[in-house]
Order: sequence, then C-alpha cells, then structure tokens
Amino acid sequence: MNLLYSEIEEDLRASVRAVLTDHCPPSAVLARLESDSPCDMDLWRILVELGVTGLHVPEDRGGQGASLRETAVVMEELGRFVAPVPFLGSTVLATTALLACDSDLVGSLASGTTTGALAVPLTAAPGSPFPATVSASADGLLTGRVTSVVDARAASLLVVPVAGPALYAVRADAPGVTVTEVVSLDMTRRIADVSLASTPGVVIASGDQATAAVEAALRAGAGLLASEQVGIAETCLEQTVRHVKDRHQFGRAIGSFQAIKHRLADLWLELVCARATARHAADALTRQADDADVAVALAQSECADLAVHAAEEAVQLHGGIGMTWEHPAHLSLKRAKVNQLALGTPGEHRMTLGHMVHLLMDIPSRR
Amino acid sequence: MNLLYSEIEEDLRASVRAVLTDHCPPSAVLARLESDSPCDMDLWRILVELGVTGLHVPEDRGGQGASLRETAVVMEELGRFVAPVPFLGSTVLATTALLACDSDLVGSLASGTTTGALAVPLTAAPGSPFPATVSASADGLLTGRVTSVVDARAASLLVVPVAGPALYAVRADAPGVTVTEVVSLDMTRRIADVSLASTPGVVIASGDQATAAVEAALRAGAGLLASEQVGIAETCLEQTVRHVKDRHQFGRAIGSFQAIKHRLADLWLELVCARATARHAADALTRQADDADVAVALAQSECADLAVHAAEEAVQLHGGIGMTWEHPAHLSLKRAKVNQLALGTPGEHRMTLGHMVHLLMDIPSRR
Amino acid sequence: MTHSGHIRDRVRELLAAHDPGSTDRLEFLRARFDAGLAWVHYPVGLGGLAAPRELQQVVDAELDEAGAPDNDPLRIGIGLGMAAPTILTYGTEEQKSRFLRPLWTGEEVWCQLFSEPGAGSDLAALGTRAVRDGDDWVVTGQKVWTSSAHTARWAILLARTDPDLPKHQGITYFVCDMTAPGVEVRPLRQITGEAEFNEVFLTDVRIPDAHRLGAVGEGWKVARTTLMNERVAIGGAAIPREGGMIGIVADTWRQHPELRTPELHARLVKLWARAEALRLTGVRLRQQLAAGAPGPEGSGMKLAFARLAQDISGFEVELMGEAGLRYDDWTLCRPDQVDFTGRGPGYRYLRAKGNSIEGGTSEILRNIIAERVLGLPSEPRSDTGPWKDLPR
Amino acid sequence: MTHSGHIRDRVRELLAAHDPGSTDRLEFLRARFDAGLAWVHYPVGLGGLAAPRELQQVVDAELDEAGAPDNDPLRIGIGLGMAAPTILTYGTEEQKSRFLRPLWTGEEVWCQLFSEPGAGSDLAALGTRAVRDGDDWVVTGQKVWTSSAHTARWAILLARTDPDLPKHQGITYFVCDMTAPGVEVRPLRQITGEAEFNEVFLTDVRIPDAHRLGAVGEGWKVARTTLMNERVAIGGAAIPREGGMIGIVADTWRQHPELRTPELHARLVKLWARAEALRLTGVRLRQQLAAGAPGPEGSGMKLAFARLAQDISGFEVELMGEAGLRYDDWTLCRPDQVDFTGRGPGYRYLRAKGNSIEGGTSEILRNIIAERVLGLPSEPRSDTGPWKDLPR
Repeated sequence: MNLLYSEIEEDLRASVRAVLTDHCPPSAVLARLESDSPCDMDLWRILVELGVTGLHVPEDRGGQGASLRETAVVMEELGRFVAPVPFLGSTVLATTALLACDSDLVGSLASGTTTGALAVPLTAAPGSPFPATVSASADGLLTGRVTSVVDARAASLLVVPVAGPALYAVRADAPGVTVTEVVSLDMTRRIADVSLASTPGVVIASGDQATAAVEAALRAGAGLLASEQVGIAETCLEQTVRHVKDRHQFGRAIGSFQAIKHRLADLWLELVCARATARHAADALTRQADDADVAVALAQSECADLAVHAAEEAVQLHGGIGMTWEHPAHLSLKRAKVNQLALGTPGEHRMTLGHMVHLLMDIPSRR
Repeated sequence: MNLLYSEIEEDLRASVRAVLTDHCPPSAVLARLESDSPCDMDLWRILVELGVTGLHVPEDRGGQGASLRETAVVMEELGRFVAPVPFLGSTVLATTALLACDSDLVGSLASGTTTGALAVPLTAAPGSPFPATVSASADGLLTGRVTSVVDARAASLLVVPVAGPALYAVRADAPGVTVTEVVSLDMTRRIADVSLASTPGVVIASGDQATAAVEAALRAGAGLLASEQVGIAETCLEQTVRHVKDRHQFGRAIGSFQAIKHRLADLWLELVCARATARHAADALTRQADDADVAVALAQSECADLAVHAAEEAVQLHGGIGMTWEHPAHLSLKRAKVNQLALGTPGEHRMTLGHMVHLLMDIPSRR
Repeated sequence: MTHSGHIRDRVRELLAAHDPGSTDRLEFLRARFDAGLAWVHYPVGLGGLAAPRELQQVVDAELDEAGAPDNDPLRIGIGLGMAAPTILTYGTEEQKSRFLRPLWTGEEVWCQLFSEPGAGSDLAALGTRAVRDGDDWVVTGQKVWTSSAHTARWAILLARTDPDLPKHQGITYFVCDMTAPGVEVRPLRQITGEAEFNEVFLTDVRIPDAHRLGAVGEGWKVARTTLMNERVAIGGAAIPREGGMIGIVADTWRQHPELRTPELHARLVKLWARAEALRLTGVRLRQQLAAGAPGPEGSGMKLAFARLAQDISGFEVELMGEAGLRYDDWTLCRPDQVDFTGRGPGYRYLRAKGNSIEGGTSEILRNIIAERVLGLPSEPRSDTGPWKDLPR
Repeated sequence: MTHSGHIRDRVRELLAAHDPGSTDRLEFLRARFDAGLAWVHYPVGLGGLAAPRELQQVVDAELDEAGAPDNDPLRIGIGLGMAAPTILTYGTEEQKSRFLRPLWTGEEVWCQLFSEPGAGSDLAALGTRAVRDGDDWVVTGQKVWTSSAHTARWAILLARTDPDLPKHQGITYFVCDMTAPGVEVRPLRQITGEAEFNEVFLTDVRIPDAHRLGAVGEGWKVARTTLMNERVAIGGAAIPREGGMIGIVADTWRQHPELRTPELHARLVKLWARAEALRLTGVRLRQQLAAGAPGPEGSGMKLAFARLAQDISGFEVELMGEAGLRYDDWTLCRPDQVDFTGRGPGYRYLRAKGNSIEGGTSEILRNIIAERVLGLPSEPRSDTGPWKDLPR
C-alpha cells in the first residue's frame, strides 16, 4: 500500500497545473458557464497533448502504461480548477469500460483522437444493477433512452449498455441518435439525455464481460471522483485561507478571529483524512487489491461530504462576495454538490461499505 | 397550546429551587456518591412537605390537583441539581401508572407517605411491548425478575407488570422480594434488579387497563424526562458561562475567545429550541392532546441529545478541572448520558416519530 | 387618544367618501393617508392619528373586508420598515411632510445604501465619502447588496463626513435622490443565476444639506434606529406544522418510495424534528411577546432558521438523486421579491446559502448572542483609532 | 561513526558477558547501558555510541530475540521521553552522569511538574515561585496532572524566578527531588473513579542550584525541548483495521443483532469509515516520515483521535441499551498506566473525555493548526506585560 504521491506523479501534477493555470483561470470558466459549448475543447486538446487521456491504458493498447494512480492526480487538478473538459466521461468512464473489453476502440480514446462517453446516468453507483433501458432488435439496431449521461455532448463515441446484457459502441452521429442537453446544476460538467431510435451499433462485449466492464467503469469512476473531491476541497480551503487573511473587518484580518480559525483547522483536518482515503482508493484500484471495493466506498463516503463542506465553508466565509455569480466560489460548490450525487451518494456507499465489512443491517422487526 | 411557564409554575420553581439550593448543593451530592443509601431521604421528605409528589394527582384522589406541567417544572429543577431523590420512579412513573388504574394506592404516593417504583427496565420506551418477565401462579403469587428498575431501593411499593397482562401492587418487604442494586453509571439515580419468588401481590389492573397504565406511565415519564434534560442543559450552560468568564489564560478570560463564544451561543440556541419542545410535551400530556405521542417523541429527540451535548461541553470547557471527581460537572454528564438511554433513546423516539407523522421507512429492497 | 370606536368611524367615513370599487387605487391610498389611517400610531397629519399601534389591525381588517386596495407592502418594505421610522424620529418637519406620504402610498420606492464591499459585518467601517460644498454635500463611493435600487426614487444613505474621527463618529445619514446625476445602479447577480440585489456607484453625487437626517457626525446613532426596525420583523408569522421547506421534502418522501434508504430516513426524521422544534420555538416566542415578556430567544431565530434551511435543502438535493443533478433555470432575472421555496431543489439549496449572510451573518449573530445574552466578554478591540488609520 | 555491523558485535559481546537467562534484570540493564546500547544515538559514556538513531531498532530486535529484559518503557515514559533529552541538551556533565543511567534502567522514576491549576493551556503563566537562598532555591507552589508522582524519585520542574519580567522570561527549569521535605503528593481522582494523576504541593522545598537545568530565566527555552520531545510520540504505532475502540463496537454489533436499529446502523458505519480513514491517515503519515518528508498532518492526529474516540464511545453506550446504564467499578485505584479500551463502555466513554484535554486541549491544537499549518494570523495579545500584572 502506497498512499504517497510519487515524484512522477508530482511532476505530472505540475504539468497539468501549469496548463490549467494558463488556460483555465476562473474567469474563463465563468465566461463559459452559459455558453452553448459546455466543454472547452481547446483546453481539452492541450491536455490530450500532455498525454493525460491514456495514463491508465497499457502501452500496447495505445496508452501511456501508467496507472489509475496517475489518472487520480489529474482528477485532483481538474477538480481544483473545476475544469470544463470531458475527462470523467471519456477518460475515466468510457475508457475504463473499453479497457475491460477486447475492443480496439480504447486506443483512440487513450490518444485523444476520439472523445467518448459511457451511456449510464451519472448517479449510477458501483454495484447497482446493469442498466437496461436500451434494447437491441433482432437485426442489431438499438432503441431506448439513457438519462443524465455525463459529457455526452462532447462525445463522438457512445459506449452503450444494452439489455442482454451487452455493451455496444455507437457513433454519436449515427442515425437515430439524439443527445439532448438538460439544464445542469453543475454547468461546468453538463449532463444530457441520450435517445437511440433504430440506431446501428457494434457489439464490443456481452454477457458477464459486459456486466464486468460497466462495473469496472463505475468503480474506477467513483474511486477517482474521490480524488477530484479532494482537489475541490483543497482549492476551497486555500482560497478561503487567502481571503480571511486579506479581508479586514473590525480592524483585524477576519482570519485572526478564533471561531474562523477553528473552523478552518477542522476543515484542514477533514481534508487530511479524506486525502488518505482517496489515495488509498486509487492505489487499491491500481493494485487490483482484494479490498478495492471497500477502498472506493470508503473514499466516496469521506471525500464527497468533505468537498461539499469545504465549498459551503468557502461560500460562507467569503461573505457576500461568495454569493455572487462573478466570484468562482459557486463553481466549486455546484461541482461538489453534484459530485455528492455522482456514482453513488455517500449514503449509498456507506450502505455498501457496511455490507462488505460485515456490519449487517439485518434488523429484527420492530413495531 | 401554552408553551410558557405560568406564574404559579414560576412560584413553584422558586420554592423547589430554594429547597435544593439549601439542601442539595453539589458538595452534598458528591459526598453521597459512593454511599450505600442512594437516595437522600431527608431531602425527599422536605420536597414531600412542599407537595411536589402530588401535583398531577386530582384532589379527590389525594393530590394537589395541578398537572403534569407543574410536575415538569419540578423535573427541570431536580435536573439542575442532579438531585438524588426518587421523583422519577415514584412520582412520575409509579404514580402515573396508579392514576390510570382505579387504585386507592395513588393517594399514599401523592401524599408522599409511600414511595413507589414501577418495575420496568429504565430503558423501556413508550410504545414498546408490555413487559412480561413476571408471571402469576394460579393462587396469585408472583415470580420473575425485572432488571434495571429506577429508584427501586427507595420504594416500599412496587408496581409490577405481570404477564396476562396485569398490574400488581407488591410491598417491597413482602416475602420473596429481592432488590439488588447494580453499579450504575449515574450514581445519583441508581437502578436495581428486582426479583420476585412466590411473592404475594394485589391486582390493581388487568387486560387493556394494565397495558394502558404502563403505556401512560412510560409516555409521561419520557415526556417529563425531557424537562429534566432541559434543566441539566441549563445548569451546564450556566456553570460553563460562569467558568469561562472567570478563568483567565493568555491574559484574557477564556470566554472572550471567539471559538468558545460561538460554541456557547450554539448551545444556548439548542437549549432554546429544546425547551420549546419540552414545554410542548408537558402541555400536550396535560391537555391529553391528540398529538401527545408526537410531542413526547419530539421532545425526547431534541432534549436527550441536547443534555448530553451541554454536559460534554461543560466538561471540555472546564478543562482539566472538569475531569476531576471533586468538580460536579461529571454528575450532569452521567445523568445526561443515562437519560439518553432512559425511556427510549433519541433514535428510538425518532423512529416512532417518523411512523406517527407518516414519514415511513418502508424501503424498496436493495442489494 | 383615539379609541377603537372612533377609528372605525374614520374608516367608515373614508369608505363613504371613496368607494374602493370605483376610486382610482392611488387616489384611495392618498385619501387613506390623509385620513390618518395609513399607520394610526403616526402623528396626525403624517398618515396617523397618534393612536395605539395595535389599532392598525382593526383598520387593516375593515379595509380589507371592504375590498380596499393595499399599498403592496412587500414591494415597499424598505421604505415602510426602515426609512419611515427613521424619518419620523430624526427628520425635520419639511422632510416628514415631503417624504412620508408618497413613501406610504408607494408612489416613491425607497432603498438602503448602507453596506459596502469593504464594510459588511463591520458596517461602521464604511468609506463612502461626503464632502461639504456650499449648501450641498458631494458624495462618492460604492454601495452593495441594495435591493430595489433599480426601482427606487430615494435611498437612505450612510456616508463618512470625517475620516479623522473613530469609525462610529464620523458618519452622517442622508436621503439620496436615486435619479440624481452620478448615481449608477448595476444588477448584482447571485449564485442562483438571478439578480435580487444591486451595486450602486456614487460619483460626485450632490445631496442638498436639507436632505441630511440628524446632525452631522450622528449618522451611526440614526442608523441604529433604522437597523432596530429591520430586526423587528424577525419572528414573523405563525406557520403550520410542515410549513416551509420541510413540508416540500416530506411530501417528496411520501410520494417517492423509490428514493428511500434507511440512512436518508434517519436524516429526514431528524430534520423534521428540528424543523418542528424551531417552529414551536417561534410559537413560544410569539406567546412571550403577546404576554409582554419578550425573551432573548428572538436573537437566535434567524441563526437557527438559516442553518436549518441549509441542512434541509442540502438533504433535499441528495434525496432527489438523478433529479438533483438538474437546475430549473439559470436565466438572469431581477425578481421583485425573493421566494425561498417556490422553485426547484437546486435553487433552494443555493439560495439558502444566503440566509446565513444577509441581514447579519451567522458569525455576527453568534457574537451577539454570546455577548448580549450570555454576557461573555467582548474581544480585545483593535479598531478604536481614527477611521483613516484602520487596516483594511 | 559506528555502523550496523559494529553494533551487532557490541550486542553479541553484551549477551556473551551477561547471559539474559541467568543475569539479574537490573544488572543486565546497567551493563547494557554501559555498553552504549541503551540509546545508541546518545554520546559514548551516557548509554550510547553516538550512532544513527535508527540503529536502535537493530539493537532492540536482537536483544528481544535473545530474551533480554527491557526497561519497561511505558512505566518510565516521562523519564525516557521528556527528562532524558532535556538533560542531554541542557545538563552539566555532572547532571548527565548522575541522572541518565538510573533513569534509563528504571531505578529512578521521573515525573513532570509543569501544569498548575491556574496555568493549563497557558503553561507559561505558571506561578510556582523559586527564590534564591545561598546555594539553594526555595520553591513554593502547586502542580497538577502529574502522573507517576507517587512513584517518582525525581521531577522536572518549572518555576518562576522573576515575576517582574514578561511571563516567558522569568521561568527557570529545575530537577526536583521528590523525596525532599515539603513535597506532598495527593492522588487526583478523575470522573472515571480512578486516580491516574496527582496533585503535588511544594512548600519551601529546597533545590540546590546544582540541580538547575539551563540558565536562570531560560526555563521556557529548556521546556520547549521537553515539550517537543513529548509530541514526537504522536502518530504512534501502526494499528490494523478495526484496531482500538471501533473494533470493540463492531464486534458488539456483529454479536448482538437484537441491539440493531437502522439509525444505529447508519451511525456505526459512518464511525467505522471515520476510524478507517484516520487509520489510513496514520499509515500515510508514517509513510511520509519514512520517506523523510514529514507533512504537517501529525498536528492533527491527536485532535482527530480525541474526537473519534469520544464519538465512538458515546455511540457505544447508546448501542448497549440497558447494559449502558451500568458501570464496571467506581472503586478508587491508582493505575500504573492508562488503558483506554480495556474496561467497560461507561469507562471508555468517560475516559475519552480526557483525550481532548490532556497533552494539549483540542482548542489549543486547533489554534496551532490554524497558525502554524494554515498561516492564519494570531489573536491580538494581551499578556505581554510583566507576569505579576497579568489578569488571572
């Protein structure tokens, strides 16, 4: 078990952070909020150049041959900047699903020439039943609807779970595909409803392999989302510390008031503990450890609520300015709140966790 | 609905407080902790003189003809002083049970000539099944055991639920009665295990009347315990406020440090809200309101955790001195913690509450 | 002293002379003001009859029954609640005659120019400058969190007239003409997407000395009257069980068994209990007020309400699951009044964040409770020197 | 510089000359000290070999394997952890020779006379007076929270030698003979019923100036060495999953289905997750230390541990139901060392309350994190004048 960041990981972080500092300042994210193009594809292309889309894909399948640990570090940085790029949908969810199949398509996602999305609702949790809202006709045409698919509009390749179970690859521009964006609470990572009507697709897995592929994607997604949540919390804490040092009221920096100091000390401590769980999840996923499921559920349990808490404290301790549209605090708040629902709520993960560590809920009946 | 304290109630409070200030200072309670006589019967006799044992008993049955509202005020004061008297066991639980029967015995409890106890475990919650660990033989002799009976050692009259259901009056000095004190977490209100072996008793109710009498006692007990919890919290807050004003560290009263101020402000606010629920419960019980059960469950939900929180803050904010045996902070802590378990935990009361207000837990089956 | 019978006579006379069914709304309101039935506890000639305040309820009820128009009090809340009592207490006779009638009828909307970007919790640190120039004052500065600024004709304004004095001493209170040159109002968008409030930029705005309220340098004292009247509203009206946000969430729970989990159930019932406890606290507070013995509990109501609203709305988004990912509408709009519960869960969640900031932050309220209710000592002060030397 | 091979040779020589199976325990320990194998990083002649500290593990492992007795480090923790490094750093040659050997062998137990009833969190405000009288100092005052005082031969003591200076400047550090006339030790009973600690009353106790550690008035600087060494222990040893309190509660849950409710389940799993998260945080901290890059995370471990222990033990009492009403034993006893988890739920609950007070209150730890880790500004200070004028 290695819960540290390696030197290579720190170098990777520095590269990603340099790109984001230059190309993804809060002003740029704010300016894009209500635009019709949800993702910043210019920024995405620069990140693709850096190679971040193939980190956890083996070299012989077109990737960098690193691991989910490195991908988790990228998630932390993207969380810090609330970056509007399809990393979760394409690099984490779709890529992990394809990796678990014998599909060659993974290479184009790893290289960034294609952007993908996994057609499941963003709220799907690891361990939930195989989604089966799309069905295939006898001649292999797909019909059905999947709601709340993350990063769907940016995707040219849809990885679609189909009743059977099976997993299909569908081109986003194929006949019968409709991707309808909905109004998202997190405008920096939007969701869309995907409809298929007699749409042609290619089977890439079926039976247990299809089920396992979706499960692997959801598990990796939930585990790595914990790292994003750590990144969000970290930036919220840093911004708030900076603000309370600068902001003077009653002749003092408000950060010298003890109640504020104690709240921020508590938040820092929560962050310290949550970070250990997020690293643990990324490490356990990488090692394919026996208790990777426990590690993922634990990390989500701790990190999801942490990020919301940190973002809420950031808004509160920025005072009125934190309530304004022009200040970036709400970007973190909305991302953190949506992440709390994404890939399993903390409550769902704790339910799973209790089950896995034999703290059963099997309750004798009462009134 | 009247959530205030009437003038009569305030007068009553003043009388009780005056007696307790004189006869029940912390030093006296501390001195009695490890003595073999758990209750202060001298203090009890003075309180009996005041008439507090018959407040909620009608005049034609030997009482004062006031109501549970007044009895609740006495509970608040007894809680403030962590007074070692058998008020809960005798005046609240046993008296209320007898009131619900056509038994003349209530008069002697109301007048204080007899001290009673209701033979149920202190953890029994309103709405729980009729306790049936004692059974009657064909010739009316009782055999069985009831654990954790509050104020049992001070009682000369035991009111015993018996399988059937029935309610029996049993003299504590009757043949076959054994009252074994256990080591109690709250040494100021001890519990004992009661055994009966072919013990003679008198039936005072049977069937639905017995069930209703026990339920009425538990409901009144839980509802009025909320007032005691308010009293505990109030005294903890007052003592802590006094301490942090006096105690200087770093050249300042520690009560001028903002983190301490904010915590005590929060505690005060919890107390304010909890007090409204405790008054509401006492008032609803008095009015025999339709939603008295809701009012009781709500009051326990809010007041039990409040009292523990207040006592824990008192220990912490007194620093090292609050951890010592000689300081009275631990008296409130132990009473509050035991009260959290007594007559239903906050969790049990909330379960009941959810049921009563139609927030059902009827959950579709998951994994 | 006027008694209730006399008041009813006056109402009847007003209604006889101005049939609500056929009289123009504004004409009726003016007539009502002139009849002393606007606010009966105000002096005669200023919309009142110098009568006991509680008789206003009689007037309102009778006029309401007769179908008379009201003055849309939510729309002109700042004028009625803050400007009017301040003008009445500190205004000159000319000021009272000029301002109160159109204020009450709603012909002239008022707003409040107090808070500044650098003076929020510490309002007395405000830096908007007013410099005397002949019969005028010349005012320059920036105000923020101003509701109704874009519809207002007048503003109550705090400005610093002497930066060499300690912060509370160099402030003066003015009435500012919002149509004067140099007044610029910009909508201030919030995290909900809408713009309830405005920023107001003042650039060399000329205010005649005749529009000063109270003496030069006495502005903080005058402002306390205004702010005390702001807080009177706290406690508010009685709400039924499950009124407000908790009712919305409870209904969702009842209607959607598929959203339930044991953990959410435990949290919901706990929130329900807290909401009901707070409601009962409000009931008890009103009973204390009615009994003429107001307790200090009022100071806590806003603090508790803010926390509860935030906890319930945060829970609601989690409970909604997939629907919680969505928002109703991000379109920028400028609502006339705020609706905490009318929109979707995402809106409720975001809007509730403001509850612990607006009208006194929760941190300031905790200070107030600790010092004024519990009597804990204040912090050592580091802001007692001249305003101009304060760190900021 | 001694390397690992040389160390192993020394161990072998020691074992050859003193067979652990047949040598008296104390004799063996003295021989080990004299061989420089007590604390290898100490100087030659003082129980060490001036070797790198990490080689101690090699020594300990080899001796342990050979069945050699140890010096019962938990019993003499204050001597080993606090007195020894301070004597090494500030002691005279005579002091080092006199004190370190019996300290290490456990022949002489040490205790710490720092805290006072009026100087807890604010230790530097201590008021125990030491007045020079010829070659001696005469010490009078009261100390508190002293563990091992009743078994100790020596104490490290802070006393005020100049009340006219600011509080940090007038303190001097002494070694106090606990058998000297005027030293009175009284057990201090805690809310658990037992007396882990003592009060120590000092009345005209004479301490020779030769037992002063460091210069007159430099006591605070010397004490910082002591206190820094106290904090090194934090982080502690690796524990397995479900080690400590959470394991006890989890086992109770598994063995007693009749205690379960959905609400308790949700709370238990949450506590389990927090316990596991804190355990992993400890693992990560040790990995950072091992990698030579200690993070500031250590400052938080005690704070987080205290809160978690209090929450788990509070939960456990609730979970136990009727059994939670009972206590195991209130009899006054004076345990040699504290056992947080060995007794019943009631004991665990009460004892855990001390976790957020002893060794630095949680409030002080939050201040430290806020100021040293987050870099937030300190409070305005009001205790910089002469000690004698400070409010208390």
